[in-house]
Order: sequence, then structure tokens, then C-alpha cells
Amino acid sequence: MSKFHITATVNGEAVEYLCDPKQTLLDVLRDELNLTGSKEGCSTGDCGACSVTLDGRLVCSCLVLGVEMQGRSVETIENMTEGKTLHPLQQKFLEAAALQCGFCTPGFLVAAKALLENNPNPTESEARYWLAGNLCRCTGYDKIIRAVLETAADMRGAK
Amino acid sequence: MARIVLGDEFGRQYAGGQTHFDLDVRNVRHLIRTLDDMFPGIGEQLEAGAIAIDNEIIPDPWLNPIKPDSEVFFLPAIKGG
Amino acid sequence: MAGYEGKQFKWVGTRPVRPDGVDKVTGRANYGADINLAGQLTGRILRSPHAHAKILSIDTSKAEKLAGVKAVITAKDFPAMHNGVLPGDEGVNFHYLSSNIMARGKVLYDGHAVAAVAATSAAIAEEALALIDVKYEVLPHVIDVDESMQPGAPLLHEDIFTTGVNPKPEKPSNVVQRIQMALGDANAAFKDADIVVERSFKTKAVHQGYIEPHAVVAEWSEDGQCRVWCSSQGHFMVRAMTARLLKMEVAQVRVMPMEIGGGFGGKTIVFIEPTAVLLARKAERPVRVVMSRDEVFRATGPAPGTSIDVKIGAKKDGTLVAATGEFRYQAGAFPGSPVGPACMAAFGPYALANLQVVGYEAVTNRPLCYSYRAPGAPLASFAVESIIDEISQKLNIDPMEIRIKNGSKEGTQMVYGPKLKAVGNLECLKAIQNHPINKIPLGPNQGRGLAAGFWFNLGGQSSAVVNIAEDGTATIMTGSPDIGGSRASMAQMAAEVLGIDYAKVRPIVGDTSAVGFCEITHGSRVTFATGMAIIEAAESVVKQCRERVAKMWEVDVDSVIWEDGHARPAPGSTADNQKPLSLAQIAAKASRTGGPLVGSAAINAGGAGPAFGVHICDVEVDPETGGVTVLRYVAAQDAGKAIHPSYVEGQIQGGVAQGIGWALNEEYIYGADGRMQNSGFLDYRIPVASDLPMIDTLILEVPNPGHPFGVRGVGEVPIVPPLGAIANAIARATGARLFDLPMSPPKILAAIDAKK
Amino acid sequence: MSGFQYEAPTTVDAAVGLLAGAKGSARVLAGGTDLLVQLRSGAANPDLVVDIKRIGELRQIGGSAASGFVIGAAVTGAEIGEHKELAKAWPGMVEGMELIGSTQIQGRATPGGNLCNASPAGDCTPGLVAAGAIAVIAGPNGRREVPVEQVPVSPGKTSLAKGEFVVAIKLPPRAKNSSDAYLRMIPRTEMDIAIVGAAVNLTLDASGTCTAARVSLGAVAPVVLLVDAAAKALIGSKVDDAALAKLASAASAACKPIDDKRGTIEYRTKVAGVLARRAAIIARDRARSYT
Repeated sequence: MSKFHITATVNGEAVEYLCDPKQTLLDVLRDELNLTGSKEGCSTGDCGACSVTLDGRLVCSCLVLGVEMQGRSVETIENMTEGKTLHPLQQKFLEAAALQCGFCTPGFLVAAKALLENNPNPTESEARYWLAGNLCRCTGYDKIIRAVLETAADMRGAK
Repeated sequence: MARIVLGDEFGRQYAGGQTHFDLDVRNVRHLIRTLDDMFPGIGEQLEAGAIAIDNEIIPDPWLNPIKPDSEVFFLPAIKGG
Repeated sequence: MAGYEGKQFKWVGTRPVRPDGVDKVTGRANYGADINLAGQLTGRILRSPHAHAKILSIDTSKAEKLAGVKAVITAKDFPAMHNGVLPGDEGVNFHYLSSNIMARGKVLYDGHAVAAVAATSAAIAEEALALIDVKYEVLPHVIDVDESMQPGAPLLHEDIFTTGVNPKPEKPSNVVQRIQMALGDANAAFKDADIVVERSFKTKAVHQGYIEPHAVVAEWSEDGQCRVWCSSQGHFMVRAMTARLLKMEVAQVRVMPMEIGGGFGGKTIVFIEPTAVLLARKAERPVRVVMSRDEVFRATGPAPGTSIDVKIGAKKDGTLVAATGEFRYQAGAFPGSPVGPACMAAFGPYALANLQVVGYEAVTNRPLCYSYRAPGAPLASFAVESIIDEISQKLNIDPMEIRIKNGSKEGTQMVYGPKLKAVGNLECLKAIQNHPINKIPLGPNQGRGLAAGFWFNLGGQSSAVVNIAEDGTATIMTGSPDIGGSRASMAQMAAEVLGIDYAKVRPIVGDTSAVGFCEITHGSRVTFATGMAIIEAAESVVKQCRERVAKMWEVDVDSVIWEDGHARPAPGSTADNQKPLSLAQIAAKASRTGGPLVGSAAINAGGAGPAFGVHICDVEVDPETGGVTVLRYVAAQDAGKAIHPSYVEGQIQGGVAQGIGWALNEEYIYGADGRMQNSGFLDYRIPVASDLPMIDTLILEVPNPGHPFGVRGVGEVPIVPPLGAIANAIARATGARLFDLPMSPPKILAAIDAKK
Repeated sequence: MSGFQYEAPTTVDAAVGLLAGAKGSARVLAGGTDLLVQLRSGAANPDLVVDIKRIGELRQIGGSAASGFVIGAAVTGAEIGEHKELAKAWPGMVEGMELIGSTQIQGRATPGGNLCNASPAGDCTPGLVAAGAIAVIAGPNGRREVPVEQVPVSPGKTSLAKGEFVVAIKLPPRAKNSSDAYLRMIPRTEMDIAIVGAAVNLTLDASGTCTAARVSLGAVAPVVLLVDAAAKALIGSKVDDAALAKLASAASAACKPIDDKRGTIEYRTKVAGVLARRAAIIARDRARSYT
């Protein structure tokens, strides 16, 4: 089975890659483009560790085929900082100790960023449901949810 | 004479049910040898387990001195998660 | 070690940003699966579709011929191991361990490895697995522990003869061992009780549920040296077990500790590392093996299902007079259940003069049963706390009062031997008793549940190095994988002792060739034991500094004291006229005063103080569906001394969340064919963010006399009380008490309807 | 098997041509939230995968509440949830769609996919069945329209012929004082497959009497059920307690569930009635305020 030649935009830059039809976007990011910040926890869309935005939409990159990407644009955790400056969510996660092992953290940050872009003033319940597709086994979610809500408040204040 | 407590388990298996002994021993290594002489085979089992001297669980007990008024317990090894 | 009693800490007890944090929020941190070496192959493992079967033949010839396949291995590629536990093996039977990693002669569970391949792509590796022809003779299987203990149950091993019974059995069975411990005479003492409650409990196997699947990369060089990159709870354990299983010299294996994406006990033993090493040797190329989530569930080391009988007798005033417990724990396909700690910890929160605990362990056709956070204790505690609660209901005594009245404390004789030193059980109970949650009125179908829990905590072997750079900054190294933020606490303790800024201390986890031996990260031992090694190493640096300054000042060392990172003249000493010298100033002159400033320590820490936790929670039960909502949760715990309170809170909150999942929804579901039916995160239901409330934590600090700063392990005890706390809350919300875990909606609804 | 032919046509005719001409097995890729899992596990090994997301008309929501909505088969759950007029007219159908998986899944999952995956537990399908939705099917012989409940025939199987696929779902014109609701039982609050699902769609007259109703149940039979007896319990009533009790027992009576890892026969049967009753109350209260 011959490989597909795909041209797509990854983190704002045009990239080309070859992939097997069965390779997922996650496989492509990690193995072809060496962007290993997106993690594989289940490969069935149940853990959210591979969360990215595809044409601005939050998705699990394990549930997107690499061959679907022709002409499409994806943003990953590697593109979350603004230059050398951490995104407010990244900074808050550090200060609020909202991570332990850190494996689910990239997915949570990408998903939380999408939440705040979609809803700058989420309630605790809205934040918990939006992030229900991101599994964390270390923290019990407490510090993660607090960090997201505090960041939302900070960002509203900054505006 | 230090007070040595084997615990039900080793007592039933090796010492005919006896669990408490008063022994004159210098250190744990000496104690285990003494017990193994009394109840052949018990030494290897005791080596694999944990030991508490005077209510303190001792990780590397071999050379740990035993005072005449010490109380020594043998207990199963504990594994954490 | 210098005493720190009453010292005002500058860094200990604060909440600095963790040193590894930035890499983890930017995606830069590397875990086992993130390694990608030149020429790296993909390894895949063929696994048994049967719960129990004899392997008649394995034909790998077709797979070997497939283009792109570089190596195929089976059990015959693994050296034979002695079947037994040799002195110095820390209780590990390497024949069993090897047979679990690659099945020999028989497959003992659904998912048991039978062969492995390394190929140039994942697709080819999977195609190769499909070409391996394994002929099986399917055998009857057994999953449930009670069934496994029955005479005539399908026999897993010919060589298991129950230990701990007299006379020694002549016939093999699935029952690995019987253990017993006692205080006083429980069976006689029941006659003094005004009320006796006896119940039987059943629980299903659960998984640690770490989000990172096991992953390893192995590479051989032409000189026969082997390098392994993997995430584990102990790279020294990976090195020791891999070398032993493959008959290599230990120093021949160098294990690089990658960031670890959760473990909770599940990464304290090898599953795929030796396989990757063998594949890499045979393929003469680097090989990466990463488990799928399905493999993680079917073929790692989940916690046991159990069957438990507990009987407790009490006086009318709530005084507990006697208790017995029989704990029957599943082992997996090989011995190794945590029934010992279960027996020892079950009644830990209670002072009982008459107590007898008996434990049984039986092998079953399911994956190796291994450690999960406070191994064995949560299930035993669930049974005990349920009955304590039922007694308090029947005697109409406040559940808090009965626990305080009988609570274990300093001097309490534990069933496993020692008496307790200073512990925080009563302090935790009183903290919860005074918490505002008790004032919140409960609505219809709501209930409040209370439970206490105990865990030993461990010490053991750790090494640490503190290197002072020429500008006075410090790099510190240990061999303990950082699973929850321990690099931060190591740096805090080093900064505290050295008297320099936290930001000037950079901690790393060294590989097996870079730093001295450290035991696995388990038993809540790292901040306690490895931290003690860091303190000792830092103190050695301080001592060297004082000695060098004493020489410069031409005074004796006692005339030089260490304060806030400076060598100062001891008040009234002959050095009185000298100006203080900072660590940076001393380091700058190190080359003139005796060379590099390096402190190191290798210790075997004793004195790990037991941890106690008390939890209270409110739940609401939907009486028409049996659905449970956890409304509020408060956990109090004695941390001895919290080095980094945020990560202590994180350990408590994480343990609580795991305990809630265990109580309500998590379980291994098997079909009649003995195959797991829910080996994915869709149907193995760990709690999601919307399932949980905020988890309020109360950290108490009853210093552990066995640690210079008073530290106790905190990681494990938080998972002990939640099962009982949730069960007791449901019982009080519905009037129906459940004795089976998980307490899933169908079971709860059935219990409610049965009561009508 | 190391791969498959992947095509992403831009017209319905091209897609039909590919599917009809396929040698060996062919699968339609819409959101992919089921198909990719099947590909990874080996449960699906198609020779051809046809990605329909680049076909314009399949990515649109057309029509209106008054004229009836036409939802392209490849419109995502997130897009459906964001369509204010649709959510106002068909809140039950929309919440069913939105209950499928996580926010991430919502970014991909489609009503056409949920329908054609033919799982009796699909959360979107009961709402569509209760709504009286029509599936527009394109194939080698042109287009045909069938009630959505006729698309699934058994778990994982549909009535679609070779070369056919669903291009759109049509909702009927929405009368005033009408509304719907969907409820499901899952052990967690998110991320689960329904143990039981119940959708109720009803219309009231000025006096609050129910003039029309459709009740649909999920995960209690090999396919999503349309339960006429349950609807009859509501029609002509004021959707009061007596009618709701009848509805509940009719719903439970219609169940033909199985015991499986997710639930028991007894549990599913009992809870189906509970959820149908609760959904009817929500739909009733919504209908009163829908003009």
C-alpha cells in the first residue's frame, strides 16, 4: 500500500509528510513530525491526552486520520506559548500545582484553552463537563479545575 | 535476655506453636542464626520478612544491635504501591 | 544528623513551582514512548486469547519471512530461571516473573504474552503477529477467588503447595498461603460483647489506571552494553530484574529514567522491558515497545478481587471488645497478592485487645496481581469501616464518637507486632469532627459517610548526591523516579540545609550509571527516605564548608557555624573577628581549599512513621436509577511535616478520586470465556472531571520522630478510607447497605428495591 | 493488513460511484469516532474508505423550524449544538447528539455516523426517531427517503444497499406548543455508553392536552425502538401523573433488553420507564413555552 503525500499547516507552518492510510494524526505528529507533546493514552478517544485543535475545533488527534489532513490546519501543545512567554493557563498550572505526573497535562491545557476561547466565564460545572474527555488519574481534578477557573478570571480581568 | 516474638505464622510453621522466646543475642544476624539452629529452615523465611526492634521497623537489621531489654518482632514484608 | 526541632523553615512547607514543571506544560517533557532513536524498530507482543490453555506449538516461520520483520522471540529465547525464592531475591520468584513476561508451556490468562516481534513499522509488526501460528489446548479456567480455593478447581500450577498450614499439604492447589496474626483471644472475647455484627464482602479486581501505557526503548552497542529508556517506578528495579532474567551482568544494563505518566504501584515490576531488550539484541537495532491501553488492562498488574468476612463485637457504649477477619485475596496467574499488608492494616485505626486476622491468597486466571496504592488495605478497610458504621447505627452512637473512643494512638499494640509511636489518628478524627461539613443539613436521598484508614509507610535504601558549582549553585541528584513532584521537595530540603535559594538548586533523577542505588518509588518512601539522603548529603557539604573555612581562618571547626548559607564565626569563639563567607564565596575558592564540594549519602532509612487519614463525604442517591452523586468530600491526613503542601494535597485528592472510582464503578468484567470485556477507558470507568466535587483537604502535622524534619509518607493512605466512606454514605442515604464493590447503579437500585 | 484505499470525493455522485464500484469492502468515513477505533482494533478491515466530509451539502444545516430542518450527514455534534434555532425547536434531539462522548468527540461525531453505526445505544438516534426524522439516502439508483428507524436493522447492520450512504437527515416542520427531550442513564456523568435512553417528542393544544407524541427507547432492544403504546398513553391526556404512569409501564413493557457488561435486563426494563416519564415531563414543560 503506497503512502500518501499530505500538505497541511501545523502550528502555523506549512508541512509536508508521507503517511500510511491507517496512521492517525497523532501517529503523524509524534512519529513523522517529532511533535511528542501530544500523548497517546488510549487511541480510542477516551482519555484526551492527544487533544489538538483541527481548523480551530478541539478534537482527539487519535481519532483523525493523517490522510484527512490535506489542506487542514492543526494546533498542538507545542504552539501554546507566545514566544518565550507561557500561556496564562500554563503559568497557572505551574503555580497551582495542577499537574503531578504531567502526562495528561498537554491535553488538558489544549482543551482548557479551547474552553476559555469558547466561554471566557465558565462555571465550575461547565469547566468540569467541557474537560470530561480529559482523564487525569493523579490529581482528582481539583487543582486542575481551580487553575482553569482562576485563569479565566485573570484573563477577564486583563481585558 | 531480649524478648523475641515470632508471630503466629512462623510459630505454627516452625516452632510448634511457640511464639515468644527470651534469648541472649548480640544482634539480629546472631538472632536469626540462633533461631535457625533451634528451628532449621526458619532462617531463610525470617530473612525475607521485616523486623521491628523496640517498635521500630528496621530496614537493614543484620548488624543491628539487640539490647538485653529489647523487644524484637518478625513480621511479613510489606510492599508499597 | 543535626536536629531541626523548632527550627523556622525557609523553604520546607512552602509551595514553589516544581523544577520539571515548565517542560510538562509545554509538551517538552519526555516519557518512555517519546524516545525515537535512529533505526528504531517497532516491537509488538502476541497475546493469548484464552484464559487458560496449554501451548501445543508456536510456529513463527511465516512471520520471520515477512519483509520488514527483524526479530521474533518466544519463551525459548528467555533463559530458564530457578523456580523458587533464593536468599537475596527479596521474595521474587524469577521463574514466575519470566513466565509472566513470556508464557512457558501454558498461558494462564487472557492477554498472557506468547511471542514478540520487532519490525520496521507498526503495520508490519501487526501483520507479523497475525502470521504467528499458536496451537492451544484450552483448559478450564477460574477467576473468582472463592472458586479458585475450592478443591477440584482448575489447577494453574503443579508446584504450588499451600504454606502456613499444618500439616504441609501433599497435593498442589491454587492456594498459595495462609497467614494468621492475633492479639489476645478474639473468639473468647466475643462473649463480652453486647452486639456482634458479622458480614461477608465481595469486591472485583481494579486497575491502577495510570494514563501513560508502559513504554520502553532498548538498544545494544557492539561492545555488548545495553541501554534502556523507560518510565517506571524504579529504574534500578528494571536494571536488576532485566539483568537477572536475561542472565546479564547488572552493570551491563544502563537504564535511563524517563518521566513517568503515573504508576500507583503498577510500574514497580517489569512487564515488557526484558522483551524489548531481547528483541533489540536479536534484531541488532533499537526497539521500542509501547503497550496499547487494551494490553495495559489485560496484561499488567491490577489489584485483586477479594472475598472477606469480618466480625466485630462491641459493648453498648461503643467500646470494641473483639474482632476477627478472614481476608481471601486473588493473586493473579502467579503468587503476589497483598493479603499480608491487608491483614496487618485492616484494623489499623482501632485499638483492639482481642483481634484475629487470617489471610488466604489464591492464584486465578487473570493478570499478575500487583501493587496498587496502599496494597491490600482499601478492601480490608472497606469491610471493617462498613461494620463499624453498622454498629454505630445499631447502637445509635455517633460514628465519629465510636471511632474516637476506640481510635489507635501512640502506644497502641498493632496486630503485626510493634506498638505505635506518635501518630495522628485521633488528630485527624477531631479535625473532621470540627469541620463545617457536619453543619450542612442533608436533603432527601442524601447521606453522610465517615471512614478512617491506616498505612504503614516504608523507608529503605536511597542514595543522593549534592554537587556545588563554582558559583555556589547546587545540582542535586537522586535515583528515585519523580512520580508526583518529589524533585520539588528534594530541592526544598537541600535549599533548607544549604541555606541557599530554592531557585539555585536544580534537582535531577539520575540514571542507573550516574547515581547510587535507590529502591523503587513506592510505599510513600521517596520524600521520607530519599529526602533523608538529600538532607544527609547537603549536611555533608555544609560540614566540608565549615572545615575549609576553619582552615582559612586558622580556627577549629567548632568555631565556625553555618547560618543562612554562610559560614559565620561561632559567637564568642576565636574566629569572632572574621567576616561571614557565603556558600558562593567558599565555592569560588574550592579549587584552592581542597577541590570540588560534593556531598553524597547512601542510606537505608528506618523510622518511617505510619500515616492515618480520616474522610467524610456526602452523597445523593437517585432512588429510581441507583445513580450516585458525590456532593462533598473532606479528607484529613497526618503528613508529619508537609514539605510541599500543594503536592501533599494533590496526593490526598488523587487518592480520594481513585477510591471513589473503586467504590462506585471500577471493575474487571469477565465473560464466561474468562476474557476481559472492558479493557478500555470507555467501559473501565475511572472518574471523569464532571463526576467529582472539589476535594477539601486538611493537612495535620504530627512530626514523625524518625525523620529530621518530621516527614511521613503521604501518598498511599488517601486511597484507604474512600471505599468505606462512600459505602457508609450510601447506606445512610438509602437505608440499604451494600457489601459488594463496585456499588454500581444496578446493584444500588436492586438493594433499594429489596428493602421495600 | 497494512492499509486501505482512501478517497475524499467532493460530490455525492462521486462518493456513490466510489462506494458502488468498490472491490471488496468499503466504509464511509464521516466523523470517524467509531470507524477509527474499529480500524485500530482490527474490528474493521475495509479495502476502501470514503471520507464524505469534503462534500459541501453534507456539511450544512438547511431549512428552518417552520419548513423543517435538513441536517447534512457530516455535520458535527458541536455544529448542531451551536445552531440556535435548531436547538430551540428540537432541544431533545440536540441534547441527544451533544451527549455523544466528550467535547473532543463532539468536534467530530455526526448524526449520520451515529445512525449508521447502528448501535442500539447510540444517543442521537432515539431523539431522531421520536422526532419522526427522515434519512435521505443517496445510491446508484438516485436518492430515496426512509424514516430513520428503518436504517438500523440490527447491532452494527443497516438497511443500506451497496453504494448507498446517508447524505442528510430531515426533520419535520415544527408546530407550536411542541418540544422534545432525551434522557439516558450512564454510571458516570460523561463518556459512557447509555445503559438506557429515552426520547419523548410531543405537541400540546391550547388547553395543554397532548395531541401528538412519539416515544423512542435506546439500548433496550437490538435496535432503537419506537414505542406506539407509550405515545398512546400521552395522546389525549394533559401529560399528568396518571398518563405518565401509563407511559412508564408501556415503555418498560416494550423493552426486550439483554444482560451485558453495561446493565441487566431487570435494570434496563425498570429504568426505561423512569427515564421515559422524566423525559415526557421535560418535553411537556418545554412545549408549553415553545411558540
